[in-house]
Amino acid sequence: MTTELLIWLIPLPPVLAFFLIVLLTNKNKALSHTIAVGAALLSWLGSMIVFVQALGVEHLGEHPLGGEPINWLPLGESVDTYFKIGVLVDPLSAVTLFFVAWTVLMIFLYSVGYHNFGQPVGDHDHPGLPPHGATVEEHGHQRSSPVGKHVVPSIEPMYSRFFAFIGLFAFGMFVLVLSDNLLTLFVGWEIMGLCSYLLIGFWYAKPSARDAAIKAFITTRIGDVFMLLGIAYLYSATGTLSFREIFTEGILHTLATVPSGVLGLSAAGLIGLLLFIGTIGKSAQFPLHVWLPDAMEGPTPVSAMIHAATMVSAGVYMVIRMFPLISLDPTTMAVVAFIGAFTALFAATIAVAQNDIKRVLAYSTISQLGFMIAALGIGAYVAAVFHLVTHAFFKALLFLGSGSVIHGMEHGVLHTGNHKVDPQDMFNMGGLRRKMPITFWTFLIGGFALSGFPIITAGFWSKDEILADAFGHGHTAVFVTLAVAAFLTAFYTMRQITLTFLGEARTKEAEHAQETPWTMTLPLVILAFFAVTYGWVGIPEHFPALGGLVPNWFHEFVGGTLAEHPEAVEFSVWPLLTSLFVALGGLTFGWLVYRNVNSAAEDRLQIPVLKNKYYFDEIYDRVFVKPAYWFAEAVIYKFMDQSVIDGILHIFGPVTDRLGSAIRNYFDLPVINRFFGDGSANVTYWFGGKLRAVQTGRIQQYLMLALVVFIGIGAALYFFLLA
Amino acid sequence: MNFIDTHLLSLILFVPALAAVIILFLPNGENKLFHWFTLGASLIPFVLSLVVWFRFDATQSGFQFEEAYVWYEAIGSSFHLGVDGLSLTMVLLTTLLTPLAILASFSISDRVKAYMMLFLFLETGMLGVFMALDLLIFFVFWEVGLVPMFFLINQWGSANRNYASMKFLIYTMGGSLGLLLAIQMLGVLFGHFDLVRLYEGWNSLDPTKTLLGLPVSTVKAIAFWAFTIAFAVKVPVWPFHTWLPDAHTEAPTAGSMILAGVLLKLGAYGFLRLILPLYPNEARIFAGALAVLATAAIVFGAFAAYAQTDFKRLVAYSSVNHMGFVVLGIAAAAFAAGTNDATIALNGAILQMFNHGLSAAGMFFLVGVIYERTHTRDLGKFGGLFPLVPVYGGILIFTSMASLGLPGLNGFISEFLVVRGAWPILPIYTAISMLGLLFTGAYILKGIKQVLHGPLNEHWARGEHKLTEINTREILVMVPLMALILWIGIWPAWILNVINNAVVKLF
Amino acid sequence: MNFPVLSVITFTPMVAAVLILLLPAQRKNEARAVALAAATFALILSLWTYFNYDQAAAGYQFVEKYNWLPVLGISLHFGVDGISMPLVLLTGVVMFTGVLISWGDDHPHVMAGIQDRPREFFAFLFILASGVLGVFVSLDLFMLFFFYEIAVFPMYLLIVIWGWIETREYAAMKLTLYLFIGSVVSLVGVLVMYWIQYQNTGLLSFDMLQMEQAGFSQTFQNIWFLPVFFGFAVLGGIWPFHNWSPDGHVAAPTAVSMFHAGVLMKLGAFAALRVGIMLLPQGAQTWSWLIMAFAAIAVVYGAYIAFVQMDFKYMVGFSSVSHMGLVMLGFSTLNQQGLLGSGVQMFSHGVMTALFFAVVGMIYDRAHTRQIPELGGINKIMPFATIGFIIGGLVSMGMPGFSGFVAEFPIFMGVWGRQWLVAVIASISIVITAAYIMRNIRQVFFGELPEKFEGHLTDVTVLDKVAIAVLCFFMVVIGLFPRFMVPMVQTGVENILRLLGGQ
Amino acid sequence: MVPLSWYLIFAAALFSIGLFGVLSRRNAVAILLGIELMLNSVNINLAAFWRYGDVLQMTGQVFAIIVFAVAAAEVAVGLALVISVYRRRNTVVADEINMMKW
Amino acid sequence: MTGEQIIFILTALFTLGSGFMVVTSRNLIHAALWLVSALFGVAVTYALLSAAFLAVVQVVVYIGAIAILFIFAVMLTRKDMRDQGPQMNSNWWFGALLSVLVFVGLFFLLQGWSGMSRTASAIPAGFDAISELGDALISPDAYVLPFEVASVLLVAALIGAVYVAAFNRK
Repeated sequence: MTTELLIWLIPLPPVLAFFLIVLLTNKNKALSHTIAVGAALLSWLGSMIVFVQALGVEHLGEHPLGGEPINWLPLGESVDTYFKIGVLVDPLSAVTLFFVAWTVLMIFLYSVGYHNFGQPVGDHDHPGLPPHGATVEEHGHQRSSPVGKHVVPSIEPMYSRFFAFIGLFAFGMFVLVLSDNLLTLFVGWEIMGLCSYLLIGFWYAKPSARDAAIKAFITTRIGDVFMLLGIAYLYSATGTLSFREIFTEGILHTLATVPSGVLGLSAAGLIGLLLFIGTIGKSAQFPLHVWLPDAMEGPTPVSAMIHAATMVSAGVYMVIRMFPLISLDPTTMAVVAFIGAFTALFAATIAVAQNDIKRVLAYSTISQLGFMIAALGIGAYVAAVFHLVTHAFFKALLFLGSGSVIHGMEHGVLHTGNHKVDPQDMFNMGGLRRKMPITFWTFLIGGFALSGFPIITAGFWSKDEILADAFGHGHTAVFVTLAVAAFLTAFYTMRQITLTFLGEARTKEAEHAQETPWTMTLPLVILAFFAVTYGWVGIPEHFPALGGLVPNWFHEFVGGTLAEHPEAVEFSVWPLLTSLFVALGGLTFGWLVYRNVNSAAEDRLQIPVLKNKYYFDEIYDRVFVKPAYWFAEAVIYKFMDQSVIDGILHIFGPVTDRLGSAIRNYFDLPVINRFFGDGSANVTYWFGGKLRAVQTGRIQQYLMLALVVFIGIGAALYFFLLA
Repeated sequence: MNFIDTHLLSLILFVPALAAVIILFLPNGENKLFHWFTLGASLIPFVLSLVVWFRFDATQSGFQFEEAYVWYEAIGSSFHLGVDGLSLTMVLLTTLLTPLAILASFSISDRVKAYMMLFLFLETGMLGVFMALDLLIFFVFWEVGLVPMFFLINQWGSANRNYASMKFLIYTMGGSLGLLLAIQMLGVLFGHFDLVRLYEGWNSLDPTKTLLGLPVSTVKAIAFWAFTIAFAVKVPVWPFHTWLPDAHTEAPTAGSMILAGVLLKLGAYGFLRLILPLYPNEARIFAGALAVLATAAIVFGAFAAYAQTDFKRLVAYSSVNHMGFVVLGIAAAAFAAGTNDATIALNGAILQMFNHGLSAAGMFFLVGVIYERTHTRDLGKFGGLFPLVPVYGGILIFTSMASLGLPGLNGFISEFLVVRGAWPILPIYTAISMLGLLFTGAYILKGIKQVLHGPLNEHWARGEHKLTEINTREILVMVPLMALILWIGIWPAWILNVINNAVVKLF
Repeated sequence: MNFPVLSVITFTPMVAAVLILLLPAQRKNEARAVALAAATFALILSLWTYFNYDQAAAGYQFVEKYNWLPVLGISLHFGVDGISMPLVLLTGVVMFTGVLISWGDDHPHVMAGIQDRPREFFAFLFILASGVLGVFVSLDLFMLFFFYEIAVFPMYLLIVIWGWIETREYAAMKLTLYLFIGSVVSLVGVLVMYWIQYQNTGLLSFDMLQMEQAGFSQTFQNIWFLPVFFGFAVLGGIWPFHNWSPDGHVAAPTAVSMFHAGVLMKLGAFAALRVGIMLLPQGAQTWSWLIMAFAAIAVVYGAYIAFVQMDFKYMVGFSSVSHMGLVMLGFSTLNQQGLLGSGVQMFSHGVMTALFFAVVGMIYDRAHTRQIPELGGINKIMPFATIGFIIGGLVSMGMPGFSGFVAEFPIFMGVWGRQWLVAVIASISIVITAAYIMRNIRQVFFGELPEKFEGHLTDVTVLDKVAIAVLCFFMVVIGLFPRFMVPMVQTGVENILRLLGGQ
Repeated sequence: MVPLSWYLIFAAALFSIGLFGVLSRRNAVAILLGIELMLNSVNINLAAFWRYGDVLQMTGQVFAIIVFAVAAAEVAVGLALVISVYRRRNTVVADEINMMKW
Repeated sequence: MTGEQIIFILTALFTLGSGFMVVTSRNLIHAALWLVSALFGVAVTYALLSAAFLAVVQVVVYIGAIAILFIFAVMLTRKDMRDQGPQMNSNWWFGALLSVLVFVGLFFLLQGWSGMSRTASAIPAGFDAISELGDALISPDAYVLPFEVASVLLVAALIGAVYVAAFNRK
């Protein structure tokens, strides 16, 4: 089958899995996860084939894979006004596809173990809550306990549903990566939004999870809405959304020249800005970062999925994708750079003060994304992509690792049965390196990669390249900021590692923690492999000693995406030194500080303002959420609809009533009826009454009257006629 | 057979009414019989309209399947039916939703006979509006639709039904008063009511002449507003919308389905079929005002929905919000008639009409499902029902997402097209309406959260209040809706083709 | 036309009345039977005539002419045209249904219909009927008057003897005086016309077809149109002379109310048209503005008052003031649509209001109250009557698909042709009508059934149902197929327009 | 020879006297008496006109005869009325007989 | 002054006098009797007018029947007629005035009339007034119709009188 068709098919298996599981197999756990993982495997296979073929193509940038788009929406008179959708695999999407496929597969696999497949159903497990653990009878189990009973992890009640959701999630990501136009990209984008909502709120019985889910959805949606506007603008400005057509000289030029009428930005600038706001939402950049840490309420694989592999990367991916457009307007670029750099530092500072093992990672994610954004902002296209990829690998690794840690801790918790202990609080851990070695080593690798441990880890190369670019292109401010951020990164990473794995166990739970099953450790190992090796495909030529050993394939390849190939920055020693310093310095400093801190109380960095994330949640709640609700409730509904509009309506009824009775009582009855109608009758009656007096009934009087008249008439006749 | 070929539309139109009359003579109390008979009767028009749909030649312009009979020649009105892509879509929607609504109302046990009859008459009324090519006939059916709905609300509605039904009836009639007068005026001017001929005649009036002692332009402006208000009330456009939450909330489930699914479309259809062709200039002049109202509807509708504690009311307000997009699209199209943007906007608007028909009907039905079980619509009284009714929950989330405009489902396509079409024409309003889009998410999620998520309200968990899962019949109602929602979301071309051609030909 | 169908129709009730009076008083059912037979006969004949009226030929058909008093040029000259034909049919229908309604049901505690001296009742009713028919078919002015008075006077007895005890004397006297004064006024006018015609043409004749060529001068018409028109229009309940009618409706027994509102008021309108407008066309054109003003006032005014009535029968009574206002409005336009509408409206309103009064009567006979707030939940007891009333209500609010719309729409169009402002004003009444009709339907038929009625109310009798069905039938048929009546009325309108100078 | 005028004046006088009686007597019978006088005066006129007119024309006398008849009838009925009234009301006083009053 | 004139004047005076007594005498019996005399005077006048038949009829019918009838009536009703209250009603003077006026009016009318002073022509010879009268009364080309009417009237009056006066015991 042709590559095009294959590309079309890549996203399908997960979504099919989704429907299969939802409609058919949701009762059967084994079948469900088989389908899901199988689907992920298929997609992975397809992706790899496509990837390899993509490698084979010369100048993939100029003529990407994907073939002809198909007509999707008929709009307007003729066929050429159809809205077309298609797939596109150019270097950028190829590399993205690569890491997405891998991480997704890993995560799927990992989930099996994470949700305790094969464990008995818990006694008081409740859908919408994390498994509580099941009590099982002893039989031939060596560790005998007096009771004869033994608590083991219990399986997730909504096991199948989980796989369905992540299947849909993966589908969204694949669509996003492979689509050749902004609209379908947006489709995938939003589907992921939905899945993040569903998955973050997976344990919806926890109010925190529920709120986190809504927070995530709404916050990202703010971005999406603007992005949609941007898309609409772009579409109406260029008449197309297809990347192929947008990124052509003519269109880009017009976009750059046409003014948008807003803030003196060019059309390109405004569009770029709008789209970038979408990214801010999706990739949790400042000021829309608030949702991401809360999103840790979801199961860990989800966190990995969202924060490493797919969703947040999607934000960055989109910006990178639209880079040619965004780069047209310096203002926009400046904004991007600023937001990125600021976020990187800002998030890092918060991460320092977090105790929850996952929240630390969450903030580090925000911070790392900030790196990429900043890189883009300064035009370091390749560096951004590079970091995106590497980060995806090692961050996924870290998350999964932390998940494994938590899982181990939960085992300990189950063992002691003391559910008050938070299995995610790093201060409850310690010395886990012995309990769970694999996890420890992989986590260590991931952590080093994150903090950019020189030479060996992938993170070093990518981050170093960003710094180098920032320095090389003279964006000093960005450079400095990122450097500091990088230092902090190394610092809190080491803090995390120290608190978690080194030293002695601080709680009984930590002592009873145990290594996780292979389904969880295997992914760790694989990801760890990439976390190390992937950096080597992007070593700059002029790097001392190592430069040129491996050709800088990545730069060549990805750079090919752009119309004019970005030349690598010439090597300079300062950024290198800086990155060396910040990485090693941060690590050692962190170790020095935390190796013998044993409780949150002793941690001198528990500064409220950091611990409370600069009070952003509170501020937003006061400034946006509550007023919005008040506005909706009091102003719009109660006041405007109920009082004003309905008030006006309700006037009509009484008015008609009044008017009617007024007419009846003050005109119809008195005037027409009494006065004219009865009135005339009364007059007649009165007159008759007067005449009655004549009617005495006395014959003689009648006669006299008659005579009088007769004589009168007679006399009259006599005098007037005869005389 | 030949007869059927030549009288397809009249058959579609009158089969329901005929069935209603037949029901009248069926023995009393045979509820099952009524149920199934009505269902069958309402399926016939659906099948027939499918026939029309497939026989319909989207590429050629003008009306098809035309039929004209002498009706009231004394004042130049003839019984003239016909469909183009625009009306055909609506006809299909109507004939599709009615059987579902009837299926949904199988749970009705009180005076089933009358109920079913009213329902079928209602269908005839709605279909008539969509098919009429004669202004008078249009008005006839326009009004005819009201009465059955009034009685449906007033007789089978919930607590506050008297108020709601009266409000609905009087408001709509009052609104259509202007329409009536304007139609009469047109009739007097031209001596006939035939739409197709009116399109030219009315627009070719010499604007310098005077009419009824007023300059033609003034008369046209007045007539334009007369039409607009009538349709605006029906759509409803803010600030004429307040009848809608009451009516929807009080109406029986099936009633709300039709009300939201089809009746609101009558108004929008009126805009498209009458106002844009008849009053292009006025429409262009007043498009700004219309856009303001539309935006207001979108934003305020979303806000108001967000403020609700009554599930059904929330959905009702969501209709205000969604129909706002339709009107926005129409306003945009009116403003820049003829441009490609306008075409896109109209495509969006019409598709949105159809989509909203599907999703809103679904939402109301789902609300009804849970209401029948819990006898409350107070969001505060639900909570954590997901584990109790997983299937229902899934369906609810799916439908909500459709109405939220999730890409991949139908709502997104139409909303995107509207936004896309309206942006270059009315950027400010479009931008503001995005706020509404944002709050759409907010209230939808609020609904889901209050009903499905959160700590379980033990009241429904066990005992006599134990919440039962959605049953097969109800699922059967939802399946076609969901299928269409998904289908249009993924592959909208099949319907958009028809719409697009109609729009291109028409405007 | 050898068979004198019109005179047969006209005199059937008269004969029946005599026959009934010949029956012994206590043979109630025989009296009813005879009445029913006669009514049916008349109905069938009028239907036959209706369908045999040759619309293509138009003009006056089934003409009969017998000399009556040749010296004064008075002749028994019968004939129907497109305007009067439907009214003859209407009379037949109302007579038939009226008898059915009055048959009643002497259930111990119902005593619906006419139980007290039905013999005399039917006799008077039929004299009334044949007077009405006579007016509709007469082409001779004198005969028209003759029958007119015949139609008016039994009303007094019917109301005074069988009417609502509270107000019957008052109402009966009021009604009679109003109508006689009105007729006297117009009689003067007619005699003057007679005399002027003699002066102009030198022939003494009351024949209206003759008078159409009498060549009355403009000034003469201007002067004498008002008395002639309004003299008759009083019976048509034109504002501000409408006041006898609601009181009369309320006081009259059911069947009489049906006749009264259904037919008698049409009598006034018809005579006003036939004598006032058709014989004095220029005068009509001079004064049309006045009529239009009054009619417009009546339309809105009646609706408003009906809106606030708490007495069911008053409500209906004022609604018919409003609707007759529409008829007059149509007259006042003097153009094709307007007159056409009026023609149909006369029939439509006749049937509709007859139905109203029938149902109201049925309810009153059983519940013994007409106070809307005291009623409720009737549909549980008399569903059939409920449906009937609803249909009537829809007709009266001009709901499309029913005769009311077919009638009102052209009227409004006609008004548009004349004075659009009036159309706008008058149209308010549509909404108000809808409001009170629907409100009352809701309250009376679907409200809570007061427990004092529990078990005390009985459903309407089969005969009642037949009556309701017949009435509804016409409303729906005309609504759905205007062709049933419109072309015929059209022919009559053409004739009028010709007289008006071919507008 | 007696001129006609004498008869006429005589008749007139008698008529007036009778009239006076009719107008002013209280007793019903007396009123009837007055009427008789008036009738007689009429008769005198009739006879006189016959005699002084064309004798061959008997009209005067004929009508005089008829007046006799009328008078007789009148008296019979009148007295009968008086008597029946007397029976009912126990009076024959005209003033008290006002049954004709409405 | 011929003898005839003297007789006439005496008769007239006598008649008028008794007529006056008729309308003035308090006692009804007397009044009735005075009526008889007045009627007798009239009879004489007829004789003077050479209307013999009339004179006879006057005596027979009037005096014989009518006057007696009166006397009976008076007797029947006399007991409460006996001298109670005035015989004249309250406004007898007005009656008198009116009668005078009538007389004066008549007098003047007669004055104005030409044929006042004509004198009677002689009765032709062989003229038999009575037979003529008879013929006139019964001949169809003359006055049979009024005659019959009168007779019918009489019968009717008779029956009426009987009916009215008849004693009805209730």
